[in-house]
Amino acid sequence: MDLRFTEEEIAFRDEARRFFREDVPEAIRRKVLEGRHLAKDEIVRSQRILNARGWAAPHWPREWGGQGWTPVQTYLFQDEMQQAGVPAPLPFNVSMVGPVIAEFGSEAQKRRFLPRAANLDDWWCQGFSEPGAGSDLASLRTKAVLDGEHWVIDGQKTWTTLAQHADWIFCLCRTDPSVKKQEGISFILVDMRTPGITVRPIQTIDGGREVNEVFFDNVRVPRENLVGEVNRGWDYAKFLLGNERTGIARVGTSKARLRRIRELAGLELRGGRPLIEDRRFREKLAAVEIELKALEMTQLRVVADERGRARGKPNPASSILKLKGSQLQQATTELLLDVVGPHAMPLAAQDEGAGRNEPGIGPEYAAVAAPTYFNWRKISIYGGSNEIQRNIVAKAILGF
Amino acid sequence: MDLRFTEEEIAFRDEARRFFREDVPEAIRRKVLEGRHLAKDEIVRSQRILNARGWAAPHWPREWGGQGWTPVQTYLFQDEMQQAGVPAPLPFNVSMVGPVIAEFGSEAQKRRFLPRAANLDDWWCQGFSEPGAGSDLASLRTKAVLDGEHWVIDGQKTWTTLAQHADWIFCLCRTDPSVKKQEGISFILVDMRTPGITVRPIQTIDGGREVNEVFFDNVRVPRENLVGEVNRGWDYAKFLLGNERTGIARVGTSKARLRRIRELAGLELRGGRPLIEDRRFREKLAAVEIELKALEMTQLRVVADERGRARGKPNPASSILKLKGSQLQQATTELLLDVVGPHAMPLAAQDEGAGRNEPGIGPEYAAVAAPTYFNWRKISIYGGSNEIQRNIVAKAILGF
Amino acid sequence: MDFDLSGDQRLLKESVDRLIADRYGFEARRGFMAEPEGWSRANWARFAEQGLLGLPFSEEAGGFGGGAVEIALVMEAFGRGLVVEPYLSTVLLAGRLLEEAGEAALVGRIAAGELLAAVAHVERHSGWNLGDVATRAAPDGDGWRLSGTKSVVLHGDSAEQLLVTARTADAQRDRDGIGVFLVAADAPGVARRGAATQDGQRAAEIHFAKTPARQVAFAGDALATLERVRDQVIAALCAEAVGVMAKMHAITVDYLKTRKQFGRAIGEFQVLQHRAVDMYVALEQARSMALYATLMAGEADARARAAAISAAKVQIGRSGRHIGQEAVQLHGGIAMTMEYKLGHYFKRMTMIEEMFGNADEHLERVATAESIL
Amino acid sequence: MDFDLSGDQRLLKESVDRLIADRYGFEARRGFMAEPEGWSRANWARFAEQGLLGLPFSEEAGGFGGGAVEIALVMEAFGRGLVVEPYLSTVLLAGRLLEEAGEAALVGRIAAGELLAAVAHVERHSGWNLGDVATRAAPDGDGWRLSGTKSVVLHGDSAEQLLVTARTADAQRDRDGIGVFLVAADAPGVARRGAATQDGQRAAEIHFAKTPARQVAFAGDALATLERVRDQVIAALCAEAVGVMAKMHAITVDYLKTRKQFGRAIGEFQVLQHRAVDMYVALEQARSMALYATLMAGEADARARAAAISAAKVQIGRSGRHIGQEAVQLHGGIAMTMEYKLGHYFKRMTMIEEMFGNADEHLERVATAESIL
Repeated sequence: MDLRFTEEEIAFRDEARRFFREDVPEAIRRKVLEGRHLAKDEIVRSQRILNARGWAAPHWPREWGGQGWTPVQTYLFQDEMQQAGVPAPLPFNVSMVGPVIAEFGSEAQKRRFLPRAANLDDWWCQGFSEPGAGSDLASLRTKAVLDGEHWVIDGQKTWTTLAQHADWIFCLCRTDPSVKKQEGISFILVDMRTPGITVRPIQTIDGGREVNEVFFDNVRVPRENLVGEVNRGWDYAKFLLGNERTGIARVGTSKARLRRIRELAGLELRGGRPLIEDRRFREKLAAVEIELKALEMTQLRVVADERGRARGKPNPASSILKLKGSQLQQATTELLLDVVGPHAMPLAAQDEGAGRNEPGIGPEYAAVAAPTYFNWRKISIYGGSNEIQRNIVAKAILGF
Repeated sequence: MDLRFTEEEIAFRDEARRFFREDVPEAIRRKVLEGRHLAKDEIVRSQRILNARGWAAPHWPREWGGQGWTPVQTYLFQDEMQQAGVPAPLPFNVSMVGPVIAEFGSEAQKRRFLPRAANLDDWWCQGFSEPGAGSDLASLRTKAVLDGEHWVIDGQKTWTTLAQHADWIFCLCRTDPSVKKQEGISFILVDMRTPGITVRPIQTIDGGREVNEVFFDNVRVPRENLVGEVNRGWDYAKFLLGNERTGIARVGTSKARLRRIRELAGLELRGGRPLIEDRRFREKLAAVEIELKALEMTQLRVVADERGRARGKPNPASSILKLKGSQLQQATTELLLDVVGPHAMPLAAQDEGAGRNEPGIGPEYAAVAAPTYFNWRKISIYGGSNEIQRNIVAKAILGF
Repeated sequence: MDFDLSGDQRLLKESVDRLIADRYGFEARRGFMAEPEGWSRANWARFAEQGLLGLPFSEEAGGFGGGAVEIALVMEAFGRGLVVEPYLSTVLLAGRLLEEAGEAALVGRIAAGELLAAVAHVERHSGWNLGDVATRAAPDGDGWRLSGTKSVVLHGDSAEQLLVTARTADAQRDRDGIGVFLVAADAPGVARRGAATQDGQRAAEIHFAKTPARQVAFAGDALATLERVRDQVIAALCAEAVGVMAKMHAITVDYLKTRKQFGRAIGEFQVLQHRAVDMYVALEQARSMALYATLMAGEADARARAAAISAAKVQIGRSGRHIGQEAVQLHGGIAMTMEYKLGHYFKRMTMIEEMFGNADEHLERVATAESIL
Repeated sequence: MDFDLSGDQRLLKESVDRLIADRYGFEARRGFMAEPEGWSRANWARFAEQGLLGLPFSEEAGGFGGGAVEIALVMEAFGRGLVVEPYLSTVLLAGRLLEEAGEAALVGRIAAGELLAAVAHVERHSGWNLGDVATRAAPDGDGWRLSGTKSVVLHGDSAEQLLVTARTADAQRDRDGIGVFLVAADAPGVARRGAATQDGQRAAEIHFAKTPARQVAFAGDALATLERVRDQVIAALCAEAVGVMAKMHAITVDYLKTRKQFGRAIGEFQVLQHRAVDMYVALEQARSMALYATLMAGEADARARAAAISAAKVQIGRSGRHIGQEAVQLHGGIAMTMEYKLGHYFKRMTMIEEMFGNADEHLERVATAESIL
């Protein structure tokens, strides 16, 4: 038993750290670290830098550019990326549709989509959630009917993140309404420019516009855009969701956020002294840091356990990472509110929520505090809410 | 709207305060305030002092010695009693079996039992819980079969508080196993000296012996000891439980406990300074005091709302009082642990748990800290666990 | 002890409740926020008509002599409606401060709906501490000239008169040497910039460069008066918070009853039931402490008053955060959208938690005081 | 990075696990506690035989050179068994301190199971602060004489040798001027009184009246060495706590699966499921931090080590309290009885939470240090 990283692991970590900090533009990384929104071209630019190095989709099969890393390397890569403020390669491309196509797609689909997904030549979005379904994802109602050489899709998706930027959407559609709900679903790739698709932005309470509704009205999609077999879409979706293991806790992101909080707490004064010198604040900060250190160790234990596991088979421990990771990410946003105090109140200039075009007041870093707090409430809701995660763990430990 | 007490109410409170402090022996009250156990004769002595004044069962019907107080008076009485460290009149007598007999008992039962219950000439205990039932009280299995002029009782009760002191037990017994579980239960009074009754003490983790198992083996009880109608016992039990409204939060007890904690935190040093001057400790204490002040106000609101309510009809707000009240009582025991620090570790001399007869080490007041913490875990379990209380409130607010 | 409302109080409550129910629907509120000042002049006139703008002032000052209970009734209703008009800033803060200074004429104009005023006290590094003042007042003939910058001045952008804290003497964090100065918003040397706040209200940053000002007079020292008025405002804010929390709880319960998943109402899931119950307990505890703050807002002993008000603010902060976060979580994604009402309550609640000091800061005040029990 | 045990570690783990499984049943333990000293000499001999008593000591000192990982394996098993023998006090505390002092002969006797020793450092008002020492040592010829009172000396009643902290100079709470003195338990002027502890272990109060003593020597200053050994003991205690918590969780899960109410296993109630999950998360977080403490127990930088160990103690304290309270609550009344095993784990956990400083005290240490991230 040796709890330290090997020399090779440390060398890899240092290489990743150097690359992220030297090759990814400082301006992009600062925006991430400061909690500001990135423009589309910044995300694209960052991913292409990674892809040029072969690091946009390192976990893909080797023939499609994967790196064949150990779980520890993957962990170190993600942790360094998050700590450096490098935007993660678009998850819809590299963690979701990519692995599904690589595993279940036709050779033609692989050739057509995978290289473009890795390089963000195609921007993908996810067509899973529907208004009526919520946590009961399999109850989806968007239907696809085969009409000659085309699927005809009708229905509505929601919470579609960054659909406004997307070139393609991967959809779960009901293709057989007569069987058990999980058994009549297919996985279909749809060009966003197809007639009949309408994207309607949903403004979120932080003033942002990162999610959308996507409406399908008699949308005709070539038959060959079906992935794998018809009515097997639910299996592919489970495979997709089961691939998210490490990284899900976003320990690196929380570390970077806490570092930022320490920095800002050195700038904000209370009673004439920097807040970072205040005992109560330091204790609150330390309490979060302790939980985060514990989560980091938990994550390393899960990583070490990865070696023996099959791909696409979720480890119940990943539910713990999601659960605790979301709570800690949210805790950091509350600390940030504490730091900025009254200056959390005014809306920032960049924010579109006010319906006015005014510059903000107060320090710019203070203006992101409340919107981040509001926005990050989503972390315990999306990707399987914390209640769903608890159900999963309960089943694993109790068997009910 | 006037949130202050009236002059009459204040006069009543002062009278109660004076009485409790002057007429109930200091030695008894100190034991209560210091968290030590009372001997049987101390409990009896205290209740008889109250009864001599007509205050042992003030909420009973006037003809049986009740005082006809307003809800506010009842509240003030209990609060002062708890704050003064006066042991509450034995609840099995005055809050449980007494009101049931007064409401549903025969005239003969009233004459025979009520005056003796008020004066603690008879010590009652409660025969409700059974080993297999837990929170599902109505699933009880102790059965009573009519055999001529006697009920013959067989079965087992558990968690019977202070049964070792008891002269009588009031039991829920199954008298009709063929109907819905709530509908075949009767309420029967049993003399503890009846042959066939065995009391076995249950030692609790604090080392105390306040609860027991009570076994019934062919116990023959006169037919007239049935209260009310046969198979209506569940209604009487619900009436009994529904009478506990105010007082259930034990705000006065928690106040007295916090006062004691402040006193002891003035004696214990950390880094050479009294703990009570430590900022972190003061903030923890203040946090509990704030919640307790809120609960006191909540209780007053419930009290004010009592006027319009029928007796025996539980107010869902009383579940809040139980829920929050238990949490706060338990929080005070954790503060006490903080106060005494390492000295919480040795067992006290008086404790029988060690199986040895040794004097304790360290300050005497420190020795009660851990046993009290252990023992008071029961508060969120007994009398309807906090989970049951949440179910009750959920039904009231959601209707499910 | 009597928790019943008097006849007048009941009438007041009914009229304010009706006003909110009739005029403050979700869509209507969106309209008010889109008006040039970010709130509705028509509503303001209505408030004046109904006597709300003069409510807290003595009858001599043209008011209606309402006490803490009356203010709490109004504010709880305003919380339910998420009212965006400058009631707290103009009436409860500036108006009450002017009343304390004996400025009956100005108070009368506020009561009549003819004057908007704001109190400027927050600075870049003051936090919510009224005694941490860097802005300076220099004597200038009969009057004074102010120099400094105030931030997060609630509704400071539409105010016509500003009440500004500034030092005439002593060091930045001394209790002595603080004065309150009246400044016309269009006086020379005033530069201000308004911004919406996170909860759809308004605030301003205001610079003073040798701005001519008149000092207002208080019987005692200015800081003590400022703190008293601030404590009364916090009590009012606690009542507003109860309105906000009660709505969040009600909306959530309603959602749990009607939203179906896995073939049944999600409120049938025991886990969600118990969490709704814990929200309810938090709400009732907050309601109780808001009542306590109402009772203690007029307490003469400043230290007892401050401890009680801070205790209430702690409870409101803790309950508010718990209820807000749980309300969002139990809803799921829908609560994150601007189109759905819940998130707007959540945002207002978050700002109330922060306003005039968060729960931690007030806990510290309670901890250093005598026991509130 | 490699979380796998080495071959030797696996063997050690298997042998200790087997020892506990075979010898440390609930009834057997009750028997050990009823023995004259409150624990079993036979077990002690068995520990000696299996090499556990020499485990942490260097091979030169007659030990087996076990590191923090080996100690953690033993202690986690001891936690599962609720072992009452004086392993922590004699081996990990006194033994390690003697080893640091170069007292190879005494260490060898401990390793062989021939000597029981205890460290006396807690005083009436010291809390767990090793640097708060009122007991004084006065020079007396070649040796010293001690005067003062120590309390809560773990297993101090059966110890034959006592290691006592005392001041040779400076004021009660100075870091300098503290020495560690070796005293025979039967030396003149020693008066001691043993008592059981809440968790079925033993402790003593010991008075010293001009008791002759020999000072033991450390390379650096005594307090720094005491603190290092204390931190290593806390790491071991964290491992024990994980054993205790894991058992509480397992017992509770088992109970939820088998206990029936309202016609079904109570583990089918979603509320109890989610609470069992939150206990599990707390357990896994504690397990992770115990591992971290194991990793950092040997850290050379005293400040980094102290912060890491304190961080682990905070997590253990928080998780332990949560798991213990929830385990009792989810069981209901049965958990409150001495006849049922759970309560004994709950009590041990409560004492571990307190030992060497509770979560609040250690949080303060973490907060004043550099970030542990």
